[in-house]
Formats: sequence, C-alpha cells, structure tokens
Amino acid sequence: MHLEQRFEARIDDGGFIEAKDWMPEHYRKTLTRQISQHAHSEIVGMLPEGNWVTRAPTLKRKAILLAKIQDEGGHGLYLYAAAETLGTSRDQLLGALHSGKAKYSSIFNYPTLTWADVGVIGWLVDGAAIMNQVPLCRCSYAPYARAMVRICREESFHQRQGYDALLVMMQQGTPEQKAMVQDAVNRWWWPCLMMFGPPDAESVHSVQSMRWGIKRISNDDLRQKFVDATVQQAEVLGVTLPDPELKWNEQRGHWDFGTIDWDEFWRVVGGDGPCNRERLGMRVKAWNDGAWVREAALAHARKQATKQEAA
Amino acid sequence: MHLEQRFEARIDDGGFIEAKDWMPEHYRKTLTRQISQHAHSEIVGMLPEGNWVTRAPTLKRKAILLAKIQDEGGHGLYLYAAAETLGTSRDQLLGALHSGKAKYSSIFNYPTLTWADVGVIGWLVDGAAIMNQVPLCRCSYAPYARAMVRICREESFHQRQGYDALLVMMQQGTPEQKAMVQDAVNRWWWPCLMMFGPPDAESVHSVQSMRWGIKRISNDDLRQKFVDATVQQAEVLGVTLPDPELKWNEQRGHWDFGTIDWDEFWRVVGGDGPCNRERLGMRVKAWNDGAWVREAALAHARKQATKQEAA
Amino acid sequence: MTAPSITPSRAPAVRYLLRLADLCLIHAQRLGEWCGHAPILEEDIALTNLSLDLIGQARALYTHAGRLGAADTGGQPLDEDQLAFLREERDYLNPTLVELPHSADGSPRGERDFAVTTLRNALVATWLRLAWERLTESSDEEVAAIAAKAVKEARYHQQHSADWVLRLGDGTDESARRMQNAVEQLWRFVPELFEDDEVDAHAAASGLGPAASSLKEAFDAEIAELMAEAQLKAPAVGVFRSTGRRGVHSEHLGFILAEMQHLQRAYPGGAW
Amino acid sequence: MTAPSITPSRAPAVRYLLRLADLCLIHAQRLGEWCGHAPILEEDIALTNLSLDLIGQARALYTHAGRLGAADTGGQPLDEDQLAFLREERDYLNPTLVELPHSADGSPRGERDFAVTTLRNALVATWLRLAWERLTESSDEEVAAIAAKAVKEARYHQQHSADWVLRLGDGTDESARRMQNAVEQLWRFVPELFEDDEVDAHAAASGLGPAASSLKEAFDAEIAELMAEAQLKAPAVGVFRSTGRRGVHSEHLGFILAEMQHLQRAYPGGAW
Repeated sequence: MHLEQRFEARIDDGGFIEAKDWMPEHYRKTLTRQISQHAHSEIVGMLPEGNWVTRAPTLKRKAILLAKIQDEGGHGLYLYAAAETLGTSRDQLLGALHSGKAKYSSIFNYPTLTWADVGVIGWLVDGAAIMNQVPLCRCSYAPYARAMVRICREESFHQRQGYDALLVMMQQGTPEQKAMVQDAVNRWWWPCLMMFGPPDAESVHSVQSMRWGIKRISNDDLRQKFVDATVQQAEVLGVTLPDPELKWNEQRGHWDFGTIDWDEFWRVVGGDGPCNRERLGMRVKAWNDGAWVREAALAHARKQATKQEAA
Repeated sequence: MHLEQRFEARIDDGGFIEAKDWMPEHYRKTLTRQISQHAHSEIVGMLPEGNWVTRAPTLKRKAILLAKIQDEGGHGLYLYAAAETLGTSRDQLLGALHSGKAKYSSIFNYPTLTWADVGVIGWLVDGAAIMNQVPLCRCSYAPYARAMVRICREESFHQRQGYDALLVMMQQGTPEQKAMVQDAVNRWWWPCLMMFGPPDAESVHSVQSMRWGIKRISNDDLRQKFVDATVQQAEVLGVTLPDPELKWNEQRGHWDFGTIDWDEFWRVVGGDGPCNRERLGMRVKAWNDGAWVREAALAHARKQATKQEAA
Repeated sequence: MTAPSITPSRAPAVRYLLRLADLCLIHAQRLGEWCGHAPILEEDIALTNLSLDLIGQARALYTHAGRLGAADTGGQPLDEDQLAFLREERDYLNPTLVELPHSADGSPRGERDFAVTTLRNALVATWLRLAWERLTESSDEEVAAIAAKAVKEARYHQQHSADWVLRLGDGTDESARRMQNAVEQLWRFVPELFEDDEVDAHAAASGLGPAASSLKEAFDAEIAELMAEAQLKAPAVGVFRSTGRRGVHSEHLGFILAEMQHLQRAYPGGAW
Repeated sequence: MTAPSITPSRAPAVRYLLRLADLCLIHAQRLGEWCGHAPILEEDIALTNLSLDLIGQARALYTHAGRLGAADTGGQPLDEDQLAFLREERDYLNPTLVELPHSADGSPRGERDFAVTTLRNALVATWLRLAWERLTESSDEEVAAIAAKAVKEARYHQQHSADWVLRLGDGTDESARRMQNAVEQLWRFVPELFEDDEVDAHAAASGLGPAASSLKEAFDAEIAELMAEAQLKAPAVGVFRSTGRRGVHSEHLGFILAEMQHLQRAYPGGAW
C-alpha cells in the first residue's frame, strides 16, 4: 500500500511519473494501450498521405508532404520508445497492430481521394489531433508528456501548412479546385468530429484516465472546442461545413452542431470502414515483405560482433 | 532414296508438302525453327504494343490497338499449331523461347516510348513483316502457307491502321504531335531495315531454304523493296526518313540508302539490346506466374473426365 | 487548345448511362493491364477480346449519353472521348468493384492474381448480362439497340468467365485457395451493384432501364449456383457499402485515370 | 489556362543542369513510392528524408536552369514546376538508372524489392557525392552554392545506403542472393553515368562542372571497395548503353510522368 499511496499522492499533486518509478499495473496497461495506439496511428497515418506523394502538384507541396510524413514516422518512433519504457517492446506492439488486436485512429480508414484531401487532413485531422493531444503534454506519465510536447509543436506546423494549401486553392485557384476543396471538406468533416471518441456518457475508459491525469478534458468538451475553433477558419477559407444544423448558440457561447452518426463510427472502428482492410493489409504486407531485411540486419550485426570479439 | 526423290520432285514442281507427307529431317527442323520463331515474335510483339493499351489516347484507338493485339495472339496460335504439325508441341517450343534457345524478331527488343511508336510499328514494322511474309504464302509447307495467307491479310490491315493513325497526327495534329511522330520514325527506321536479316552474302540458311521453297526472295531484295515502297509513304506522311544517303538511283531504278549498323544488329540479336531482358523476362514471368492456372485447368479436366466415366 | 475537365449533364438519364458506360470502360481498362501477361495464350486473346467488347459498349453508351446531355443542357454534345478522358474522378460513376487492382491482397502495386481477375469477370459479366437483357426493352430505342448487340457479348463473357471460376474453384488446392481468397477480397464490393438511388428510380419509372436492385434476385441465384458448383463459400455481407456509382471512389481510381487520361491531358487540342 | 508542354532552352549549360535536376527528381519520385512501406520504421523515415533532400536539390537546380534558359532564349524564366511537371518525356534528361522500377526482376508492376532500392541508392549517392564535390568549384557561383549544401546531404546518403549494402550483402543467404540479383539488374545501366557528350564537354570547358567521364575512376574505386566488402560480384559490362541523359528513356519513365504530372495537366491554370 505504501507504494500505491505514494503514487496516488504524486498524481494528486500534479507531479510526474518516470519510467523507473513504481506504478499500478492498470496504469501501466492503460498507458501502454494509449501510447501504442497513438504510435500506430502515426504510422498508419503515413499511408493515406503517402498515397499522394508521387502525385503532389508542385515541388514545394511535394517537399512539404514528404517532410510531414517524415515527421509522422518520427512521432511513431518517439511514441514507440515511450511505450517501451513501460516494458513492452516495439515488436510486441507491432504484433498487436498486425493481428488486429491493437487499434489506431479510425480516421485513417477513410480514403484520400483528391489532392485537397491532403490539405484537409492537415487542417481538420491534424487540428482535431492537436485538440486531443495538447492536454497530453501535461500527462502524468513523463516520457509520454515529453514526447507530446515535441509532437504537438510539429502538428501545429502541419496544420498551418494544410490550411495554407487549401487557402491557396480557394483564393487563387480555378473553380474546379475550389469544388475539389469543398468536396474534401464534405467527406472529412463528420469523421473528424468522431475523432474525439464517443460521447462522454458512453466513454468507457474516461473516469479512471481523468483521475490519473492521462486524460484531462472530456471527449465532448474537446469536440466542442474543435467545432468552435473550426467554424471561423472555414469562413475565412470560404468553404461550407456540411452540417445544416451548425449555428451559433448565444446562450451557450458555443456553436451547436448536428447529430453524429455513431453507427458509422462504431462500424468503422469495428473494421467495416472504407479502407480498414487496405490500411492494415498494407502495414502487415510491409512488415512481412521486410522480414528478410530485418533478419539480414541482425545477422550482419551478429557477424560484426563476432569479428570484434575475435579481434 | 525413293521418298526423298518424290519429295524433291514435288518441291521442284512447285507443289505443297502436307503434315502427313514424308519430309527430310532437315526440312522439318528448318521449318520448325522458322515457324516457331515467327510464332514467338507474335507473342513477344504483344508486349511493346500492350505497353500502350492503358494509355491509348482515344477509345477508337484503344479499340484498334486491342483488336490488333488480339490478332497477334491469334497469329501466335495458328503458327504454334502449324509448328505442332511438324511434331513439336507448343510447350516444347515455349520452353525453347523461355530458355533463350529460340529467337524472336529482334525488332521487339526496342522500346515503345511514345504513342507515335504504336503507329510506327503498324506502318514500318508490320510493313516490313508483310514484305517478309507475303512470299511465305507460297511456302512449300502447306500448313505454314495457309496460316500465312490469313496472317498477311490481317497484317496489311494493321499496317493501314498504323499509317492512318500517323496521318491524323501529321495532318491534323499539334506541332508537339508532329514532333512525336518524327521522333518515333527516327528511332524505328534503322531497326526496321535490319528486320530483313543480314546481307545476302552473310545469310547462313538462305541457299537451302530457297531451294526448298521456304524462302523465296533474298534478304537484300526484300529490304530494297521495302525501302522503295516506304519512301513515298513517308513523303505523303510528311516525315523525313533519318538517312542522309537516301536518294533515287535512276540507273538501278531503286532508292539507294545508307549503311546499316550491323554491329548493332548482332548486338541486339545476341541479347544486348535495350529491352531483351525485359521482353524475355516478361514472357517467362507470365509463364511462371500462370503455372498454377494451367495446373488447375488440367486437374479440373481430369476430375470432369473421371466423373463422366463414372456416370 | 485547352484540356481542362468537362462536366457532364447531371440529368438522371445521363447519369444512368454514364454509370453503365464507366463500368464498361474501367473494367476494360483493368483487363487491358493483362495484355501479354496471361497464363496461356488463349486467355491472353480472350481477355483482350473481353476488353475490346467492353470498350465498344462504352463507346456506344458515351455517344448516346453525350447527345442526351446536350438535349438537357442545350450545349454541344460531348463526344465519347471527352466523356471518357476529360472528367474529374468525382464524375466517374462506375461501381468501385471494377476499379480494384488485380492483386491477391488488394494492394495497388501488388502482383496481378488471375483468380481475382477471373472472379471479378464472372461477377461483372453476370450483372451486365442481366442488365443488358433488361435494357433490350428500354423505352429509349438507341439504348435498346446497344443492348441487343451487347447482350450477346455479355453472354459469352459470362460463360467464359464462369468456366474459369469452375476450373479454378474445383481445380487444385492452390487454385481453390486463391479463388476463395478472391471471394474474400471482392465480396464487400458486390452489394453496391444493387443499391438504388434517384437515378435508378428515374430510369425504372421512365422505362429507360432497370433499377439496380431489380437485378439482385437473379444475380444472387446465378452466382450462388456458380459458387456452389465451384465449391466456393460466400462470406457474410457487412454493413460497408462502396460508393463508386455515386462518384466517391476508392484510392485506386485516381491512379487508373492518371494513366488513362495522360495523353489527352498532356496534348490539349491534339488529333489522334 | 492551358497546360501544354513547355520546351526548355537547349543551351548546353541548361541541359547540363537539367540532367542533374532530373536525376534528383526522378530518383526522389521512385523513392517516394516506398512511403509507408519500408521494412522498418527507421528506414521509412530515412527513405523519405532522402527523397526530401533530392527534391530540394532538384528545386534549386531547376530554378537556376530556368533563369539560365531565359538568358539564352530571351523569354521569361521557366519556374521549377514548369520544368518539373510540364515537359514531354523526350525532354527529361535523367539517366535511365533512376527511372527503373524497384522490382527484383525489373518488371514494371512487380513487387518492390528493398535490395534493388538499396543498391541503386548507393550507386546514385556515390555518383552524386562525387559530382557535388566537383560542383562546389563551379565557375557558376549559384551552382557552387547549391553544391556546397547538397554535398553534405549526399555524404549522408552515401554513408547510409552503403551501410545497408553491407548489411544485406553480408547478412543472410537470402539477402546476399537478393543483393547479387540487384547487381545483375542494375549493372547495365551504370555505364551511362559516365558517358560524355557535347554537353559534358561544354561544362568541363566552361568550368560549370565536371564531365561525366571524369567521375568514373573515383566512382569505380569506391564502388569496387563497397562491393568487395559486401561480398558482391560485379558482372561483365556489355556493349549496351542506356540513353536517358540524351532524352531517350526506358518504357518506365512514361508511367512515372503520367502519375507525377497528372494534377498539373488536369488542372491547367491551377494554383497549389
């Protein structure tokens, strides 16, 4: 009880837990699940954007896209490393992803159908991710919190770049380009609102996570914050958010919005979205196709070690 | 000696040899080699044109191209069937192709780099092929001669279609399209002249083949005939044939032309052309990848036969 | 001298014909990828022939859709090539099924798998034969005439591909495994073929052609019979519905179009 | 509002820079195909980083080539995107080596093989590092400045890819087999990297940069050492010479360009 009390006290004081500190098994498990899910999201998230690397319309946009994808890979790295501090190896975590046991953000099960989707992913998907992630910079588990600080900084950069790409198309582009942007917004808006997770009333893990400082703001509050921030950005951009019920509520001081199709959310989370099979299939394929490379790297390292010992 | 005399007499009379007739072993071998080489050329020839099926610029041209490739497959079929009448199976013949033992027309070791190449293949490559093949309609081996009658009819159709495609581009097209046609002619002209084979003085198989009515006109004579016919077509088309030495020789009543780079010819025949590896590699790959299909078809046929016997 | 995209009329009859034409075109385009690479020469010829027939059907439909569209918008009729090559992806209305790659795992750059091709050919040919049969009675005489020719081709396509489904389904263990895998890959894209919307409702009401849903019963019966004979098992159908016929495609179509449209886009004003 | 092709100046200095820029661009384009599919996450990041550096190098070179071209023709300078996206295939001047697919058998739609990618990365990075080193002394100050930055990147690229050649060449039997196969596939496209013509002669004479042939000795020595350490055997070099640097490419480049140029071609006058 002594250890657990000290842990609880530290949490209550708003202090941080380090990897070598004692922690309850459930805290460890919850964090491992959450951090690895986040890491998986970064690397699965490389796929829908990677889909446009060879077709980016200018060299500048191609460079920005490549840099962004590279950053996402980097985020994956930090996050796997943070999860590893909790005692599960990256290979184990990837095994759980590949077997379908672990989840990744369901947003990446939607397809990127036009170049505007790349911009919208920056603006809305990264925007929603930031809303979710900024509070995690104060997460009680220090290695995770530190990773999140760096990640959030880069994500806001990505968001600005995505928004800028859309702004150029909307302000200087052809009618076809403007229609392309609007079409992308229409397809991504609702799935982005789902990114904050189920309504608070149905959110399973929330109470304990709040208590432990792993989660600091509720799903619905984050979602509202996102809507409030986005409405104005959409106006500046000149696109219509595809929700006829969207309107300012003077009394609440917030934007009201329509009902989210939670059936769709659960369906896509459950594996029956437009691209679930493709995304997971691609990751598994990359892993399997790369097995010989990883084996060779190991074998080579072993040979080198043997040579050095002999010398 | 009796059989051989009767065979020789039939040839001398300009008569035909049928599959069931006696024939000298060397005649059989020479024909098998020639017919199978011709069959291989048809199926390898599907590749450079197949390269443009997904990119044909209009639906009409796509349909014409598909029909042409289908015809080439058909020619392959008749020719393998004709070769089989001489006692070698299609699988054996393909085995020789895949192992690199058998040859196919070296012209298909050049790449099709633009859409104009497809037209030029019709006009020049099929044009040269027809020059080579028309005399074979009177070949002493009847099954081959019959196949050639049908093939030549279709080939002249292809040639007209290729020429027509170029004519449209040259007469109604943009400057870029005209440049594309001229570029394709520049690249294909010399390899087409090589299609008639080495100069008569160096042609190994010619004498015996002439004697047997397998070959009826010499390489150099065919080549001259081709040049004479093509010069005027090029003029109508508005393209320049890439040979500064090309000029009318009043005395000979023929067009003189420059020296062919026979080093290049032998290099490409020998396997060191731009696409030799790719073409043969593709055929071998298609064959290997398709092994499970052919095995399944056989297995299914066996099952059906067993069922019918049991019934 | 420009080749920006054209936007076809959104009249229901035009959309109905474009759905059919786009199905034929994109299916043909995928089949064209096999040119010269089939497992046996006879099949190289057959796949090319299928592709050729489908292109012919698409051409007739585009030409007619272009005329109907002009009657709707009052402009010049769009010709077959403008419709085939100069639309944006969003305006292609083929079902998602025909744009999928031939690979065994659905990956866009994977190796072609003849099992996937074969099963899709059988599914599409069965659907098309049923559709063409009904279209021979279209209230639009031009459509009825196109269907009268096409239905004969579709019958052959169906027969040919069903024969292959049987051979491969009931061939070797390897071929059976590949065919069952193809079923798993493609099955979730089949329901879209029978999803009605206002375009179907309009076609059914006007007598232009059958609503998609009205082909389902016959299709299910024929395919069930074929699958049983080929010893293939149909997976359960989930809730997912692909949406190509409404212009929202998979990530694959963009690559198909980039390749297919390249010359028309790169040589504006060209004559071919 | 039109996007027909542009034709760059044919001045030797412009062609010299375009050869280099196109090498960087097409190499980067092929590397981009790996995005999200690498054998390990670190390598996903590294390949993306390589691609990114190469795009940066290409951009600087195109911009400068566009200005030199304008000085030659007297027109407006072509910008980096016009040069990168709006030329016909014939006007791309990259060596054929960088446009080859990643597949183990050289087939255009085959599966990517990391061995092929790795070996090519090492070959190209070695060549580029040698070229950039010499270009830091270019008589054209702008080129010298581009090279000064690029040479550092190229050093890292060479080191990184050489490390992988070693690991895979001297790893398992399987990896050694794949690497040796990659050598067989790529080797015949290497000689082109050292073939001089009038463009090289002009660059050497004017001090713009080294003639291709002048890089051969150092390249051969470094690659021979790497191959020996990785236990790979160099095949005999035949007479065949690829000709991409003269604008006559393999059948692969057309597909790369169709994909790469699609948006620029399909949305003429677009702002991105």
